[in-house]
Amino acid sequence: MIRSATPVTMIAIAAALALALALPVIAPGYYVQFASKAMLMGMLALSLNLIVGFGGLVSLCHGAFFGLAGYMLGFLTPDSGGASLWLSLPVALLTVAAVAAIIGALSLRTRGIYFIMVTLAFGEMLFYLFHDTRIGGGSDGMYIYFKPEIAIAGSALLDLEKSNTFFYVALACLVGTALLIRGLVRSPFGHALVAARDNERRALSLGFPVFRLRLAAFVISAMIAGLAGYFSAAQFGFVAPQLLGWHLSATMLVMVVLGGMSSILGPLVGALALIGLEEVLKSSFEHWKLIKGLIIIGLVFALPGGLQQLAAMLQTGSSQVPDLGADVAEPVPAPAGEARSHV
Amino acid sequence: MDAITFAVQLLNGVQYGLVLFLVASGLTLVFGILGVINLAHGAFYMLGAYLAWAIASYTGSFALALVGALAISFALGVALEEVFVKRMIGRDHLAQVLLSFGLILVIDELRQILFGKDVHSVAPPSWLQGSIQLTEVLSYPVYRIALCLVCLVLAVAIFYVIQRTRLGMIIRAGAENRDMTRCLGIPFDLVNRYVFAGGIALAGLGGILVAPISTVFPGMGDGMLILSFVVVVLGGIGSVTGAAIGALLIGLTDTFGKVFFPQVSSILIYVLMAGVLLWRPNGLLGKA
Amino acid sequence: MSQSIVSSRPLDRRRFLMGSAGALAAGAAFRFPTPAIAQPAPLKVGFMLPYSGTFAKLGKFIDDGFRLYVEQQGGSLGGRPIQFVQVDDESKPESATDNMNRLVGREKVDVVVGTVHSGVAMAMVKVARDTNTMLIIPNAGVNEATGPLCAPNIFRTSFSNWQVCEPMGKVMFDEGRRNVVTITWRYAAGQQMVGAFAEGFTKAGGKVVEELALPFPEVEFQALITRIATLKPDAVFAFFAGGGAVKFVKDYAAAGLNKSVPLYGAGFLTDGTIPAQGEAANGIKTTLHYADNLDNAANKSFLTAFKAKTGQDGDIYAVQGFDAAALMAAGLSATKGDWGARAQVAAAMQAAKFDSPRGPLSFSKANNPVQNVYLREVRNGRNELVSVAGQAVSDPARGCRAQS
Amino acid sequence: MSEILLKATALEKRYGGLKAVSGVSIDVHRDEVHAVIGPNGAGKSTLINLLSGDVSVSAGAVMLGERDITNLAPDRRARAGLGRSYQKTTIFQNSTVFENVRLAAQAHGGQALRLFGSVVRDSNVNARADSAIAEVGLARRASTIAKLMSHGEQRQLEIAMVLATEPKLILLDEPLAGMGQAEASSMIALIGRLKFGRAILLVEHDMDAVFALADRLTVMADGAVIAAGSPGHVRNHPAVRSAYLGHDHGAAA
Repeated sequence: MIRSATPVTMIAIAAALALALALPVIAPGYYVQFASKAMLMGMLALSLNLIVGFGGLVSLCHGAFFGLAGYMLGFLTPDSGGASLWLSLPVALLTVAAVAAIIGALSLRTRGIYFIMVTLAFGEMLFYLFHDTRIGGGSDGMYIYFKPEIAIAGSALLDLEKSNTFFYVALACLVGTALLIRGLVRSPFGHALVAARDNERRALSLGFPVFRLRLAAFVISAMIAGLAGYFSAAQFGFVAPQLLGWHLSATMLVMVVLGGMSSILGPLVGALALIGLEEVLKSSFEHWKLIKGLIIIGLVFALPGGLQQLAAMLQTGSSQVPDLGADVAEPVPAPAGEARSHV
Repeated sequence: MDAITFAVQLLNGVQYGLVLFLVASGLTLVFGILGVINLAHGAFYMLGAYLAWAIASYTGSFALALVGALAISFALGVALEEVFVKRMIGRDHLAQVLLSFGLILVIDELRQILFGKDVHSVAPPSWLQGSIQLTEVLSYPVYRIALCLVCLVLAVAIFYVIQRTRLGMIIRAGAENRDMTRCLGIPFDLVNRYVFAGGIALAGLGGILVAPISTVFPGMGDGMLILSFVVVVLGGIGSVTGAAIGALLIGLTDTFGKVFFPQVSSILIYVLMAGVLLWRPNGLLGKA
Repeated sequence: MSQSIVSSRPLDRRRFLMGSAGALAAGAAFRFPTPAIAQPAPLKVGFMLPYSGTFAKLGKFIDDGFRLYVEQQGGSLGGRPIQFVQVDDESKPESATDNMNRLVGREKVDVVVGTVHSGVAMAMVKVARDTNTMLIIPNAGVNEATGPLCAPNIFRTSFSNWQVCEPMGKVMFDEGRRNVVTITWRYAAGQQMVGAFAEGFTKAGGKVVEELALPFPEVEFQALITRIATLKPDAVFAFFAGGGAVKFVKDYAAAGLNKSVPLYGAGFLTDGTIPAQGEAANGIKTTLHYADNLDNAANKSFLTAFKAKTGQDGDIYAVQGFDAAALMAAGLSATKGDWGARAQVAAAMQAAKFDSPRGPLSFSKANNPVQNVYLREVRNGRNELVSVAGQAVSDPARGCRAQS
Repeated sequence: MSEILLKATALEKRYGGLKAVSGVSIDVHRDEVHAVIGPNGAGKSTLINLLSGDVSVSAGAVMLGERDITNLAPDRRARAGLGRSYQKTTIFQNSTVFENVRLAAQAHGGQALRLFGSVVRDSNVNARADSAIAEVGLARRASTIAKLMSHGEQRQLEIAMVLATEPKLILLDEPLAGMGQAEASSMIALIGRLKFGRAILLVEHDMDAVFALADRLTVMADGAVIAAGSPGHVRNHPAVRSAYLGHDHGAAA
């Protein structure tokens, strides 16, 4: 199921963490902001992988949870100053959880391609809710003029207006998310979730409540996406309906697949790689989206295992192409072994 | 609301629904028969409209634009099936989602390179340009009525092909049981190719026919894609009859929603969808 | 136009120093070198405009208008050479903060010029306020930019939504329209324009029967046009722009309503869209701070120069870009090119008065233009001047606390 | 007679107009193997699916002990004490034997879905997994990846998974399918041991196995029960002979 991290991986993680801690000291301000943004996207990819990679559920409404939490921060921020993080963050996350529970309860009644279409449609429903009605400023979006305040007993603890402080808070959230997902995947819950992905019928007949299991994973994943959305809205001071749209959800899927779904940190690598690539492409090519599209198509055909597969291929020289494997498994797997036709 | 206004709004709703049906039927066929989810469907709708605009403004003839854009859409469908989609059959849905997302980006950017990003309008053929006087202040454009008729004829044709012809029988059998069809010696690869190309052509045709009453603009495919998805989810994947019912439901809900509940009109169709899903998770006519 | 950041190579410090040394060696040794002799450092102007998407043409014209003015001044303003950096904002509010940060944080521009889309402009205003960056808005009319969010470092050379629509209320009442239906997109610009019109119209004594709206940028108007036919008002006031304006005007005519219920609107309903609208646009009356056949010297010479530079006919967007450069020149001249003296620069810009191609132009305490608003009618395929609907109209700048 | 663990009454399953199962009543006692036989298409698999909840019933009732489980979903039936194997082996191919069984043991623990804490260190679960593996005789293969084992061993593993959920009643759907002679006889021995303390409903085509294992027999044809009783009674029942000979010669072989 989940391989233990090799020493090489451990060293790489430690080095990346050290680099991240030092970044605000060594990099100019713009790149610190950029890194904060990239880390929030990384959280988003990590959260999506909980249900796509480990749950086998391809959701196209994750962007909606990301955006919804941002809007909640917008609603909770007064005109005169920042909202209290202690209040606004839980409210935002609980709202996301409630909405995800409703959407999940409806969509998880369906399977496979239906699930994709239904989550897409519900995500767009939220998009249109914010786009077409005046709540949250309609298609104009909404401005958040003050970042949330982190204070204890009236004295400010951390000042998110400082981009370095914001960076460290985002980093802490990212590390926390990674640890949370690692914990979940190794827990009984995670094992049951993976079992339901691999063989839903068997998981049911063993007694796992697959629907509740998936719903819980869906809601947890949505809340992490909401956490990323909350801080993203705080960083940019603006939320727009486009944040809820399915293009963001699809981009998140690209990150997940690019990084590789079989590991916990893969999607984070995918997110950082994709965002970095976009930044480079944007400033070098007029038609960078064409290149991005071609890269995605290439990924599907040549590298369905993502960057991990690339690394493995470089190591072993093999180029065996596995499938993405994150689909809702057929209820009954192929018969095992060399079953003879029966008498 | 008096009777005649009600009738006109009804006509508006039906006309909108018919166009939706045209586009969504392509989507539902491709899924039902190939088992392939195509998020780029809306992009082909947009491309059809741009092709129609380009040909119409070059030749000055709407008829040529119709034929030309349709032929190009179909050919594109054949080519894409050959290069990409063929390899997608049997792959998991995630791969299909990503492929079609990549295609959207590529098609959108290619359109920008070929046709630019401006908003255009296409003139209907001159003999369809007038309006019919309905009340003392209101006329109804002839082209919209013609559009209704064309969509109706196409809908009947689609049903005829599926229910009454040998091709339709193969298509239905294929949707029912793919392996069985293969065993019967039916050239399944060929069927796949033409169904996919036909689906793309239907999306393109939707774009072409709508071009004279809508504007041709870059983002036009996105809204249509989502609506088509809702139609397919409502009607049941693979069911053409379901798509017809779903499309009309949405056309009417949207039109009357705009009149009676203008603030929430665009949410109404999703409320409708959620309601249907609660009742029948696989759509109105979907297989359980 | 490229989406990339294109930056002409800045004079690097080393070459700058060598240049000064060369001047010294060339026989000027007994004079102190003054800034006037040494080449002053270029001023970095960041264009954040839509170079792609629906508003791409508008962005290009603003860009061209600005450059035209700078070229006319020999490539510098107030003695400072100008260097340009471009960012395509794609008219996407969700990437606006990011793009603005890129200009201010990474490119370190001295002034930002942008943009067309109001939502993007709002995000730019926010960053400009946070970082105290000089911002000149060459189009977006969102009232807040020179209202509650006004600041000494934020200028506008275009209009406010209120400004161009309020005068229409009196015009329509004087033409005998009493019961009017309004229709627009349900977004800030639409609501502000329709709101300003309703304010002027009800003040004059008219009545708005119903306010119709549909989500931005939806273009399926048929249901609402049928609704208008049911209501049978004296006239309709509409605000749409770009592709939506084209389609609305055509659908309105196709439904036969233009014969019985005359259509009025904000100028954008027929600005730059008449070729696509064709006959359907004939007779539509709109108000705007510009008309195609304005008969003044500044306009004539501007249109000639713009045609010579770009091969295209200038319009209000090009004028707004042109005036943005003129406004900067006014600020820089007052301090002899010292952009660092921000307070003086801003004061001089606010006090600037010049003959714009659109007519006399000055600025309010909130840094919004004070200008004439014209009533135009579509005839012969262009927006021809009918009358001056409002003389030297100034936006009330509601909520602006920076007014001294 | 010992306690009745499963009792189904007048079960019916309709697909459209077609009745796949109609009016089937069956019960299974503790310490008993109750076999269901019949020609292909008789409705045996549908019956098992109705009992396990994989397929919903159109009419009739299913009681597990004193509890009415007719409307419970499969997972709730499993937690109520009903375990099953499938006709086609359904195990997690890429996991080891121990991982497979541990998963099953976990499903029946008090903290089946605990969000935190490692599965690997739950000693109660581990102990139950070990004992289920031992019971089917796979102790030496505990750390082997499932897909690398022989077909017979995979079927043993599947049974170990069922055992680990501590079922009162086990439904076995053709456990001998696809097995060679040697594998089959060890499986027959295993099933014979399993019934003590539990109850087993067995669907099987292999008549030698059926008559070796079954305490009672129910014979189905065309979705209905045509005979029931002791092996001796059923063997000589005229309806059974005609059903097999009339419909499907091969199946009785």
